[in-house]
Amino acid sequence: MESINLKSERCKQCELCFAHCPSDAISFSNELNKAGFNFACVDEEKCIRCGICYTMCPDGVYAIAINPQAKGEQ
Amino acid sequence: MREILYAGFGGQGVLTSGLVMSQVAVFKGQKATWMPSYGSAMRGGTANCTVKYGNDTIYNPGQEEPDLLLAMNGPSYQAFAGMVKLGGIIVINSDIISGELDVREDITLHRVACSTLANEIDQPRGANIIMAAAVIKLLNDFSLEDGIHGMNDMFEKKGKQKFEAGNTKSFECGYNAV
Amino acid sequence: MADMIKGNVAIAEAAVRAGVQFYAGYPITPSTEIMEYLSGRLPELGRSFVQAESEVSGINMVMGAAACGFRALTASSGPGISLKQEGISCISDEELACVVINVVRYGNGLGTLYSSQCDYFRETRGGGNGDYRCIVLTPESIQEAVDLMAPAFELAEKYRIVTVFMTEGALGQMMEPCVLPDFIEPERHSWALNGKYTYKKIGIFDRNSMTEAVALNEKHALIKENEQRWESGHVEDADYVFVAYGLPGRSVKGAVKELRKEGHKVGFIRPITTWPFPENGFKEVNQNVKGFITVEASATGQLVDDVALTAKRVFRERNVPAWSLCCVYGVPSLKFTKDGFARIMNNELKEAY
Amino acid sequence: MAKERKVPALIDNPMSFCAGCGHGIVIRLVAECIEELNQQDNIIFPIGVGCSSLLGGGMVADRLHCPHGRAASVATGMKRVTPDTTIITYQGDGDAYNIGISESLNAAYRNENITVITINNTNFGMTGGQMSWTSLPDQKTTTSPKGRDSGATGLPFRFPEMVAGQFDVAYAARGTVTSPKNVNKLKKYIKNGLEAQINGEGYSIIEVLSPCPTNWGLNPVKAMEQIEEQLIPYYPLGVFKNRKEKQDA
Repeated sequence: MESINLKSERCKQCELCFAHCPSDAISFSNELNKAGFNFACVDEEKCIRCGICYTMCPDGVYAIAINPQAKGEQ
Repeated sequence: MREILYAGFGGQGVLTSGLVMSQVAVFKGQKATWMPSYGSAMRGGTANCTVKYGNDTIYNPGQEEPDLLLAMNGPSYQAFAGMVKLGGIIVINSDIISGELDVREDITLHRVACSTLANEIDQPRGANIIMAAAVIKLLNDFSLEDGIHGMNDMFEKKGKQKFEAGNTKSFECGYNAV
Repeated sequence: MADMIKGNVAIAEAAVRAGVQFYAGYPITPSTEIMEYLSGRLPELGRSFVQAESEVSGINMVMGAAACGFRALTASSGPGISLKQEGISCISDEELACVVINVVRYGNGLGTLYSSQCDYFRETRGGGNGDYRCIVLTPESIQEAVDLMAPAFELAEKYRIVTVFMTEGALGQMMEPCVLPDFIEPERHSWALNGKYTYKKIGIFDRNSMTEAVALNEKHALIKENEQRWESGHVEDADYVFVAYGLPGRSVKGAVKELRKEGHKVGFIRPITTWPFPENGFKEVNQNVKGFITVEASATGQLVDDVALTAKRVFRERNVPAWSLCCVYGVPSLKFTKDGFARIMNNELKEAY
Repeated sequence: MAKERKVPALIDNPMSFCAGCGHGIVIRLVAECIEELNQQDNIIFPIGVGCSSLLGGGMVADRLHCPHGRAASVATGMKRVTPDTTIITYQGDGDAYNIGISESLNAAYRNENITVITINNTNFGMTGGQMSWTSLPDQKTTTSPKGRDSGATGLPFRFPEMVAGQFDVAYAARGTVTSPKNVNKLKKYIKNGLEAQINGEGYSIIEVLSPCPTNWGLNPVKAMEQIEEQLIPYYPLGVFKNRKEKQDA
């Protein structure tokens, strides 16, 4: 299984991931991260692990891991 | 310490004449310096160099008061004759500097037709060596043999030993011309 | 027996023997022969030579090679060194080591081709923007020049600083015999960029200029303490002490010798480093000295400022006057120095300070 | 089947670029290529002055902050003394094409074996959006407030095409970061440029059309659209000089 992992503290809410996500899995938190942005969140049910968010993110927020254990720990 | 000023048109070989002098002195274990005029003066106008040699430290390698002036053309004579030390020597290229000259009374003037001599001995490019030899003879610090050995040593180190016979011939010619 | 050799050629060969791995530069009279010589010599030894498109580019190439930990060199003259100041300032800021040769020619702007010492202020004050200094070496002869080339790099590397090798047009163009130093094979600096991220310094952002300024001052103080070089003579009993460097410094030694013979109590200090200025040489001078006299190849008198400031530090209780004998360009003759001295003795020449 | 996607360790740090700035994407692509070519312990970045400088803060690799515009010359010095190290200049259009046009052109002219990455966002980002030589005709900037008057200030030029057309270089291309498809294509260009250097083929340049949402006064998504609509028609994407081995193939 693939997991999608986020480093939310890096998000600057540019919304490029949101604009390109093919499955409308991305939304923005009501909370602020340390930098003061409403950081991106992923709906893991809708997410198809295509990696487009990783491709379009300028700030290294996203990672896709192929690691069942890690998924289990979440 | 000796000071000699070699002056002429660029291309007449005065810088090499001076270099031969300095290298002969070094060859004989003395100290020597060679300082040229340079830059734009090298390309066209006048060229000159000051050579100093002797057994003592040479403090200032630049021109002060030459014991001897070698003037290869008229403008050089006009420009530098007045700077020569009291009782000094001037050697002129009489192929180019001809006619009446205003000569200081204390100066000994030598006329050497170096281009004519060079052609006579079939060394058309040897005029500057002829003059270098004449200067060495007049200053009387080095023998004919020292001069030839010092010169040939210099050209050999520059990889120009194939001219040795011709240079030697020119040197002997110049040495005997004064 | 050593043979006659041209200053620039001897300096270039000495640089090769000091282990210079890289040269980049742009031709300018009277330094060009250094570049011409190295264009053949370095590739022959498997080292690198680049004819850069500009002085600016040349110094930046040197910065790149120096950053990678190799001995890198450039040479130029007056206006060419002006163009290099941006790079020299940056190399100083990054604390890289390199040697910059300035074969000084006379003049402002484009200047002329005459030999001179008119770049004294620029070289001894850093030259570019900022708060840095370069170590400045000023040889009096071709022999001293070749002997100073390896130390120029050693000093640059010891302190991670730029060494300016400041010579004069006349020294670059003249010939005299010299014994060339032996070949050395320097090691690549341990702090070099090697592609493996061992050099942690970063650019202008995320840096603490306050801390760096303190460190820089400490470095400069250490250099001043340890690296002053000079030659002096007859200073212990001198009424007047001449100060001159480079070829004028050598000429002045001859004038001092003659003046001594004539009964004048004169001495000389010849700075070999003009930065750090050889203050320690002044501490050996007769406490009752009546004045210092610089002999320098500039129109305005530049060295005299450092002499006056140093005299102020060393002779705190009294003002020791300083005169400047300026010969504008070329090498001052012995007669020039002696005539100048006579004018000072006759009160015909006003002191500079 | 999804692929593992992980920001390379080389640049896995917070970077201080503005939100939606294209630099972050390009840097990640460069780092990915470096990892794939196994160069992560064999790389030096001469970095330009401008927003490109910010790369220095987040990168875990040898890098040197070059005087403004001079990265290609610094890279030359580095490459000549360490020919086996991969040298990548990272510059903006102001750095490489305005103040550094001489150094940039001359490195290409020599076919210096380095890789040049230029981020072209048609203005000077770091100093607040002044006109660049790559600003489009009529583009409003803080030094062309009424729109760029090309009659008085010149027409924007196309550097990769220029060096591809005039000089003997190994590889020249232009890409952009506006869509996943374009990002993937850009990565291929960057990889080709690096391979060209590693194989000793000579100079490679990859220009990237990149958004500057802050100084363009647009949100990041709109800024990407602006590239598609206005920049690409003037600055075509593609390869202008291909590697010899690729042509032969």
